[in-house]
Amino acid sequence: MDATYDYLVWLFPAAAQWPSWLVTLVITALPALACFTFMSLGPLVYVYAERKVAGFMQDRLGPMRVGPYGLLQTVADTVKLLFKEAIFPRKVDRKLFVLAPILVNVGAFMPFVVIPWGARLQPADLNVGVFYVSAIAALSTVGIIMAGWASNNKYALFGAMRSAAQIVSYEIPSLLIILVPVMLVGSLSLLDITQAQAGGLQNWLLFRYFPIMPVAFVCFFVTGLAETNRAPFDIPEAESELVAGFHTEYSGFFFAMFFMAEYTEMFVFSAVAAVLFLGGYLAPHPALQQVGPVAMGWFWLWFKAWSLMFVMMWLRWTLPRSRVDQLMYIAWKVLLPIALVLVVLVGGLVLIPATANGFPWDRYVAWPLTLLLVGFLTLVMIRALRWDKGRARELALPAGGAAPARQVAR
Amino acid sequence: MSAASPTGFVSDWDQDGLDTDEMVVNMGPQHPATHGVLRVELRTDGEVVRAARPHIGYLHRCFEKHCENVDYPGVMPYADRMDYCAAMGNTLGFALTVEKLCGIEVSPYVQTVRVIMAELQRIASHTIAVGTYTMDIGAFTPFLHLIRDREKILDLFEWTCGARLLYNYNWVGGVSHDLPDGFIRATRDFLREFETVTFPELLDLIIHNRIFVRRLSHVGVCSPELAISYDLTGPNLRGSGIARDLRKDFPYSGYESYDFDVCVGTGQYGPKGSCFERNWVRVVEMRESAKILHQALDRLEKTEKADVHEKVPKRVKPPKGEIYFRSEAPRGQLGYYLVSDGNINPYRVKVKSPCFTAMSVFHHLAKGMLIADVIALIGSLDIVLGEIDR
Amino acid sequence: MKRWLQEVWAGFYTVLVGMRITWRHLFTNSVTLQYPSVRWTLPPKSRMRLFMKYEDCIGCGQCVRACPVNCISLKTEKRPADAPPIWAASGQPIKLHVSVFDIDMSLCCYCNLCTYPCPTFCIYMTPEYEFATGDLSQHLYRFAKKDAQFLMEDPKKKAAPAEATPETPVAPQNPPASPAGA
Amino acid sequence: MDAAAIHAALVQRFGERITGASLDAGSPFAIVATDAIAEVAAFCKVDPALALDNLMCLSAVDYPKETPPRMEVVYHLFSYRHLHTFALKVQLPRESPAVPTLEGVWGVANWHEREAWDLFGILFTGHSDMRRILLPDDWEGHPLRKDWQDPEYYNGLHVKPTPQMMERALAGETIGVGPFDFTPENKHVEEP
Repeated sequence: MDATYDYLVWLFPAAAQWPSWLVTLVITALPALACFTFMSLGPLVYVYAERKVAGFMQDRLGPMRVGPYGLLQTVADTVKLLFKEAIFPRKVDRKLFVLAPILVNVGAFMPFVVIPWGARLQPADLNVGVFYVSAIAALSTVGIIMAGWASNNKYALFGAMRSAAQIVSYEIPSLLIILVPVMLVGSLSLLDITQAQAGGLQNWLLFRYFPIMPVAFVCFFVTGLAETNRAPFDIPEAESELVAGFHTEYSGFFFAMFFMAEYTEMFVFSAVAAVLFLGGYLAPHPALQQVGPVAMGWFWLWFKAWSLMFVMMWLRWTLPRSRVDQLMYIAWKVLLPIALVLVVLVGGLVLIPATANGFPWDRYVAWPLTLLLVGFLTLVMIRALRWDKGRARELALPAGGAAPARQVAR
Repeated sequence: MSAASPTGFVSDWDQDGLDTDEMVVNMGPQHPATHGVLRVELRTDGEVVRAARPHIGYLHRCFEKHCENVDYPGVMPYADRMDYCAAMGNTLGFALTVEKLCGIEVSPYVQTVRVIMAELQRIASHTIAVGTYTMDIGAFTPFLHLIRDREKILDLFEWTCGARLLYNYNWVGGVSHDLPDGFIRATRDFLREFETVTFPELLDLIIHNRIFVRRLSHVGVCSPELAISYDLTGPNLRGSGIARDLRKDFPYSGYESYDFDVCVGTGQYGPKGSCFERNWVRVVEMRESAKILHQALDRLEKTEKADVHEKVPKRVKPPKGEIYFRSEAPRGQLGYYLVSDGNINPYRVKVKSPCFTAMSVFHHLAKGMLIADVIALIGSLDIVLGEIDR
Repeated sequence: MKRWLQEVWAGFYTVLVGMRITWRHLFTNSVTLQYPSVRWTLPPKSRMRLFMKYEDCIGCGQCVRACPVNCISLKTEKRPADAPPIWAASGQPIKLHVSVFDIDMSLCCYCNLCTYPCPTFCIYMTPEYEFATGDLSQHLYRFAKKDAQFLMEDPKKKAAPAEATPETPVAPQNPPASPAGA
Repeated sequence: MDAAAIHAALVQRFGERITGASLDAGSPFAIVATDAIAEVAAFCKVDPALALDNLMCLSAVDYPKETPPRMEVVYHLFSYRHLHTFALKVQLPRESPAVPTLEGVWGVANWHEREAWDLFGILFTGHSDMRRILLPDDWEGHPLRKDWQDPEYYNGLHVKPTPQMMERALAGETIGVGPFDFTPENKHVEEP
């Protein structure tokens, strides 16, 4: 904090005489405000990006009408939503109805406190950082249930009940998998986790103990999808079944808040995943960390988080929606066992001192594991090829024959 | 609060003291996944549906009353608007019925043109059926890919007869416009693109996708006896494993001379008759239609060009009598019971619509399902409300 | 255990297969069209709005009978005996004076059944589809004109009259549909 | 089995309750007495030789001008095992037509019979859910009968444009044919 204080004094020499409460107020309030505005403008970009990605994946162009290449489309949408009348249906529980979107937004924005954008660019370095993020993310569930109940609409009630079950049951595997990087680094604070991965790409947690950590990363990604109600798990607001799930009755500004909360939560989750597995604000090569006087830490974190969000969007426009009980099956019968196995494995590996008295233990333990897993993967690949041949017979296509170059008939 | 279930009329559906935890949900007429204007009244206990009662009639335009006040060629535009996703199928059925009653025999050239148009319409109708079905299950991209390819078929139709959705193309005794030259080459282009790019992509992207399969493979299983007793026809029946296709059993308009096989539910991912099988039959049927189209195009080049209006009578006046004729529309067997008393407008036309009977089995299969499965069931029966309500 | 592993692997593998396809579609060019700035070129036979050449109409009423939705309303009177003889472009003499010929496009079902029985090919469908209006009554097009230039001499008697085929004008101008018409 | 054989089997089984038949090529049918239809239908379905296990179409037809004026219910049956078709007809009086239901024999009859009741007014005794299926529940009358007159109003809405509306349209006046109600008097005031 002292650096910001010196900066403040350099800016306003008179600040030295200010009372202490005013100084702390200015030092903490200003960065928080800056962070909040930067984060709340984020969804504008992400919504536009999602519609463009969806458009190109479906052989169309996405928004092109408002502004050059549709750049002002989301601005227009936001302005419309802000000025549209927020309708309150008659028998709606007004207080809860208004409180719900606020609570959901609180749950979405508060994790930004612990996300490190740079060596010292972090609002607060809590030593319980990772658990703080999970706890706050669970807060938005309360908001969703409140929205479902308050809007007095059967579909909203269904949506809320589903989302409660979904988020709660995905918290458990997600927390277990968070244990894996925490065990490797030995600290809960996000800053320490990032700094433990310093020194370029090969030190990132994703590539340590090669076969285990990628699996952990994929599982964590899947739990993240479920927690932000995205892609194959967007059951709470399943358009085709529940009209619009918990935010059916919302319109105007409140709908905008739900929308913003969803995309912010998506960004928060991708940022946390980037910090835990992809080395937060660390550049792939130390040389790229500093460009002239400017530290590029924030760019790398944003870039990693954004590529994870692109994968989420990519999944959303590819996969159908799974049913509620299948979602629970995946949570309890698939992710939980894998998470437990991972925790046990990494726990064991961490106990083995890497180079205790000159004997490279982890290399001798890691290798057989890798061979075992690679063997399993090739076995499955052969089976997959047989699957491919079988299916090719259905299509009367030469097995593995790629479809000829696409020529659009028009 | 949406209106409670309507009371005040003969109600055997025992409403006595709705116990507290059950809830009546109206999947209302304007619901995103009911394929048109259908209201399903679900009595749900949490997510599980205890009883379902479909309400139809929101799109009733009294087709049968119109038929009695309009002459035979005038019935065609109304027949188009019954199953608006497969207009060619409806008019072909009615045209064949009247021709059989009047004893008109159409030239082989016109028969081949009709088969080409019917099969193109079958592919277009199945792209809508499969596309909206994947959208009901949540995948939006395959729907747009299929709609993009359906546009190519609609371009062919528009090039031939000027309209894109409701064509008034099949007349009694012939067709309204002859095929423009270059039509055969354009159709061949479309078929090549369809078979090499669209079809494999559809299979890879969604049909074999594990989430899609798990969502549908054990849902809404309809046994063959139930299917026959509730007169499910077309892909719904073949999904239950019964290989019955009118184009094979009672061939009309030259279908006996094309070789194609009847696609049947294979039960590859679960029991026969499940939602997946019905959808699977529609997907494979698209490839069969493409096969028929290839043969029909080859035959068209060989038969000499005949005037399409040659057999169209000046005034259609069928003799006194009655007839029931069935044709294989994309959604099932479309039956016309035509009673004529000799003057220019029909005395009575009764249409047996495949979707009407498909919907009648709905309340049987919907018991005990989750709400998400009810949507999957409606989608798999591939109903079009225009045809149900007539 | 084996089934569980197979299930997880199949789920994962088919997701990757699906993603591969959508990735490929990211780079295929789009098939959509930005409508107001770029328009489809419609085939000449496309059936959009009805147009009727008043000068050729002999008032026979065939189209009124053929229309399944009765959207054409026609009123004719005998031409006074002393009026100069007039002919339609395709050679039929015009004996009836058509005082009212309205086509209500809001009722029309675009089935093209009225164009076939017309003896003088005066009613046909043009590929012009942008006639949406705010008020439904604007769709009531009146084709009866007071100041119509009829053909005074018999086209058949003229030396080698050109074969009168109906040319479809690209942008047919028709009388203003406002109530002040006729 | 062609139509004649089926008819022979029915007559042999039911004797005089099969009152008539016409086995020409068009669509062969047999006329059955009203009260025997349930029995005949069950026999058609159960009998292995006939095996007519599918009710293709149940249609009602109104013949006011025939002698005697009657209403007919036609059952078109099909057999998935032998692939042959046959039709049964039941003739009913036009005043209060009633037929025993065949819902037990073929499930699809449930909806077909509801439609016949809705559009023709034929009551199917013993039907589990005899409600209107296509028309609104509070609609009076059965529209597909030949002696049907369109009602002037339905819940206060114009069912058909009134004659003077047509007159004014032909006279050249532009009438707002929009969904809103039409005010008869002409508000067009001549300038002084």
